[in-house]
Amino acid sequence: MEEQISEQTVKVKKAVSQDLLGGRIDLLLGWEKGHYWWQSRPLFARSEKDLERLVWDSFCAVNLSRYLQDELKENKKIGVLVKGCDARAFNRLLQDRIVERERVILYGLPCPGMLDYARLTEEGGSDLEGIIEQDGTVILQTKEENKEMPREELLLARCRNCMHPDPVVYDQMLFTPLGDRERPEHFKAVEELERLSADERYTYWEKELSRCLRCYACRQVCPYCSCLECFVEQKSPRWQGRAYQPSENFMFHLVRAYHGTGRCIDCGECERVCPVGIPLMELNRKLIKDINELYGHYEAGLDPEQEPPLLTYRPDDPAAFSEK
Amino acid sequence: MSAALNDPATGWEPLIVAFCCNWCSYAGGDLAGTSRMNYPANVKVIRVPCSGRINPMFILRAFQRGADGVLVAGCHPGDCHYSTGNYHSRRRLSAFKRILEFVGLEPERFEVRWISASEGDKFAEEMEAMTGKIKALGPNRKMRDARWKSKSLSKQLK
Amino acid sequence: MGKANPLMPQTVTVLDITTETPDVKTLRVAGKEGIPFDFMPGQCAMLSVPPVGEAIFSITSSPHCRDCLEFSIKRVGDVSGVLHELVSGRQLGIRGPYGNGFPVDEMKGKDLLFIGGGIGLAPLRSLIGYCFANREEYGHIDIVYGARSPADLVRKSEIGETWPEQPDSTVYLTVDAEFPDWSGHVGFVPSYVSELAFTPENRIAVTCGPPIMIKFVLQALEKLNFAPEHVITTLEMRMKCGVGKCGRCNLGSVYVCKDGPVFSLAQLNELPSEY
Amino acid sequence: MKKLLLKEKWPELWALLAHEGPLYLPVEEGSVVLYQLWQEGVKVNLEAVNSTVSPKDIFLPREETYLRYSCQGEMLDLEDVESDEPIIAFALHPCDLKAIEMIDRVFLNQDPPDALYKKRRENTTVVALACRQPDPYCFCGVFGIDPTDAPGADVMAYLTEKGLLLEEQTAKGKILLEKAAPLLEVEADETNITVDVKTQDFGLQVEGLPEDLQERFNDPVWDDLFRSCLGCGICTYVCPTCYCFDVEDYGHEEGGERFRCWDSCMFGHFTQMAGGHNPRPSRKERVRQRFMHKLCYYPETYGEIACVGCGRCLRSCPVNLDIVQAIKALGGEKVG
Repeated sequence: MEEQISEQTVKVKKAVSQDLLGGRIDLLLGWEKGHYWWQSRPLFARSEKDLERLVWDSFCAVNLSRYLQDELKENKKIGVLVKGCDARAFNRLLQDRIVERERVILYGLPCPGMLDYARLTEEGGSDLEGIIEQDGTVILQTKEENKEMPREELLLARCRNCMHPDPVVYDQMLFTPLGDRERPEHFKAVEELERLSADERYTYWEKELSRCLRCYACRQVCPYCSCLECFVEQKSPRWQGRAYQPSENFMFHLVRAYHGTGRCIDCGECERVCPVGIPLMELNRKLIKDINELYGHYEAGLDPEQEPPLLTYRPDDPAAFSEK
Repeated sequence: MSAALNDPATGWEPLIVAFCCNWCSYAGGDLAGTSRMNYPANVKVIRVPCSGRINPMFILRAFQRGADGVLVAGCHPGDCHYSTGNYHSRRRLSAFKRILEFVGLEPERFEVRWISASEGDKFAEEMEAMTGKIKALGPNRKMRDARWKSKSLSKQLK
Repeated sequence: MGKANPLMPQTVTVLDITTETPDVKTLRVAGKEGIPFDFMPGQCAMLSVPPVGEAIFSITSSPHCRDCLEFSIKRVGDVSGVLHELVSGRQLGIRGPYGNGFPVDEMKGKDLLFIGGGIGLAPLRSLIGYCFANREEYGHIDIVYGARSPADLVRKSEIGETWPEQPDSTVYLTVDAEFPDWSGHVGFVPSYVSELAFTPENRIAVTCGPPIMIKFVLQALEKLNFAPEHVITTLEMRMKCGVGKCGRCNLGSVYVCKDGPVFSLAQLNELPSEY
Repeated sequence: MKKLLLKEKWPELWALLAHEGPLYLPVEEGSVVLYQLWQEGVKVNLEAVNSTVSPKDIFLPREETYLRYSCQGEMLDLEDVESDEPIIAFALHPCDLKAIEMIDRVFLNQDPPDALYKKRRENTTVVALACRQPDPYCFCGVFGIDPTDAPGADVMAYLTEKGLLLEEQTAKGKILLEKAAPLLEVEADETNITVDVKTQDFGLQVEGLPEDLQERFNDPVWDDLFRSCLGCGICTYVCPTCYCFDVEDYGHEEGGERFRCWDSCMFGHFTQMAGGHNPRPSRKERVRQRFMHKLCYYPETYGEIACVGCGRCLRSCPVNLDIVQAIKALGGEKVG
């Protein structure tokens, strides 16, 4: 897989370099390696030299569509490498008219899921030296002996739940699509919480949210959080206080999640970036699940032409309260 | 609410905040009043132009500042003064009610009701029913800001 | 109370509030024994009205006034908004004084040129009052002051009567455009300064006003050959602590709240231009 | 003389110390380790090298109320809120203590001292824990920090196979160990408690960097370095040397409180003025401010780079725009 990945990187470079060096795009958003083998970070490539650093591997978790809102202010046309979730994020931005379709070239990358360093060290120990990937398995290289694991078990939580690994919107698909997946356990965590009593649920959330630092990484990384002024910074009325009280934690997290009703693309970036491990996707998925149950199946970001469920209605809609 | 009324030791009474649509439910409340129907004094009515005006932050703010229950009341679906406001709020508030319950709020503490301008009796009944349910549940502590102190009664009467 | 904790305010009472212009009011406040603390011209104080919060304002009155502190405040935000609504008798919180103040000692023996625009007269007024109170220490005093319109000129009685009557001093007023009730000079402050062609010899210029005005005044003074060391201005930044800790008002390693807000142009030229 | 606290007696020590006052120690919650108040049932983790968020909040809490106000008619009453509890900070690593020393310079040594911070510092007994093996993110060696020694601590602790070896370093530390005496035993074997902890250095060479940066406020490097920044506050909140704060009121016109809480220079509203002007309007200025503060402004005033190489920003930044990347981009690398 190591070889395959490198091969894939070569292919990606080839595909984008024509457009970048030929002047069809001014900027390419891709990934390059960070300090560690388990980190790949955003690359803003403008030249052949920049492109040398481009990689496409199992750690390219960062969603690059998020940068379009700002970068389109400075660049006429931008190329973006998109995984399945990044493409849905792009659709989300299109739907909110944050980006113009014709100013972006999307290079589609069917995504086998990104690996989770925390999972890798859980299995391979903290002195894990590296990994080798071979069709669907990962060999963990430790100081003593190597350990082989199914790749699927080492994915980021969000990727284990991914149903659409292939980009749903693209100008050029770079590899053979992988096909949609069934994820029967998608709502499992939500259902488990639903089975608890109201008090148990409250205790659970009060504790989980108590770790919140209010760093707003969940908001900054989110493809539906594109408001010019967030309610958090609104001054009059002042909705969000800065204290770390439970009441303020609930205000932020409930409103943040609720603003994603029918708009959350289920990419899990918020949960991935949360430095204190708050299970944000349980809130987001609860809303997805309820909207599906009440107003019909809807997956945000799949089809930008389909109206988001909270922007429309039917006269005979059901309600979650008694209408007598 | 005065501090005394809110203190369980001295005879706690629930505080219910009711956001009422100007065109139907608020008028329904008026009718209940002018028809001399009794409904509990625990309900503080806030008039809004339409149930579609309700931002979920209003509801959270009410709970933060000591509401034991929150009710949103609007025109019956199909009767919205702005034609579709309550169709939208039905979807939004349904989603919001579910997420409130998901983080542990008892279902009885947040309700939505459709009450028309002619349904003074329904207005009074709903207020009665909600007050009864909240009384049975007891004071709400969830999402309430422990730092919030009730204002003195004299200031409120101003 | 509050001695130990520099963030802890003391209370003062509003003596009165005067409306200067449509968006500027002057508050006079005092503690039980007059001014709550000693200060120098150019220093600031943090005023607070809970639950709205705190904001920093420059002290407008001159230090020789011991009865009260004055603040000329333009309505721009939450705190200034609520300060405008206060009535006399009402108490508010105050802490300070903060900042370095104007270099009144270095200015001794020099001719002084004060250039103010709009609400920028607030900190200058404290200094002008100080210089007039210590008149023999300073040379000729010129005051150039302008605003958008005659209605926007603050401290009208002082600029119109008190200051022009002081010995060896001149007041030049200007407004940005023609107005029916205005017979004085018309034009922007920077160009008026150029027109008046002040000489830099033995003269120190002190300017305060909106950032755009300051920018062009500095250019005008440069053209008139004022050395950067002899041009002084004050900066405004968002502040929370006032004592160089909360981290938001720095220009490089310099904190406007404690190392400023008064800087010479020479100093500013050495600092990052992040203001 | 070092004393040994056997592993099986650790919980007894926590209970004993917690009885004296708030006891902060590294607590594990899922994948996260935070310095939290000890209470029965928490999962203490002394093996973790660097907590997810630095323990600076023991001295500079995320939120701290310092004033209560009440208002009746025209009268405003302001009341100091003071807390005088003796605090115990347990198992802080040498790099985090070095960072506290850096915050001390701003909050204690620079006039006027910060009363809230000062009180907490004075009331706290610090037990430092020597590192045995570095985290992959650690690079404290770059800044000359010895991960097995914390001169500023009251008690120095070392993890051994049997338990914790404790050694007093100050009078405060002596008092603490006297209280713990019934649980301790004299340890004859004191060898091998400190191991040579080698952290990586990423090829960094920071000598001369602060001076070099003084001329580089307008360097083109800033035009690109900021691009991947998402504008969240993770780096500043997990960082042990960041100390910016905000002040806010909570309450209504009759009464309430004023508190200060963490704030971050990475946020747009941090420097936003009431009239709308913002001296640092975009992510570029904010990223520059953060790194210039660490690498240039702070050293200009205090003679030392404000980074201790704890690696928290390397671990937590969602896009790896951490201080190592910044130092490298600014040329702080060994030549050759």
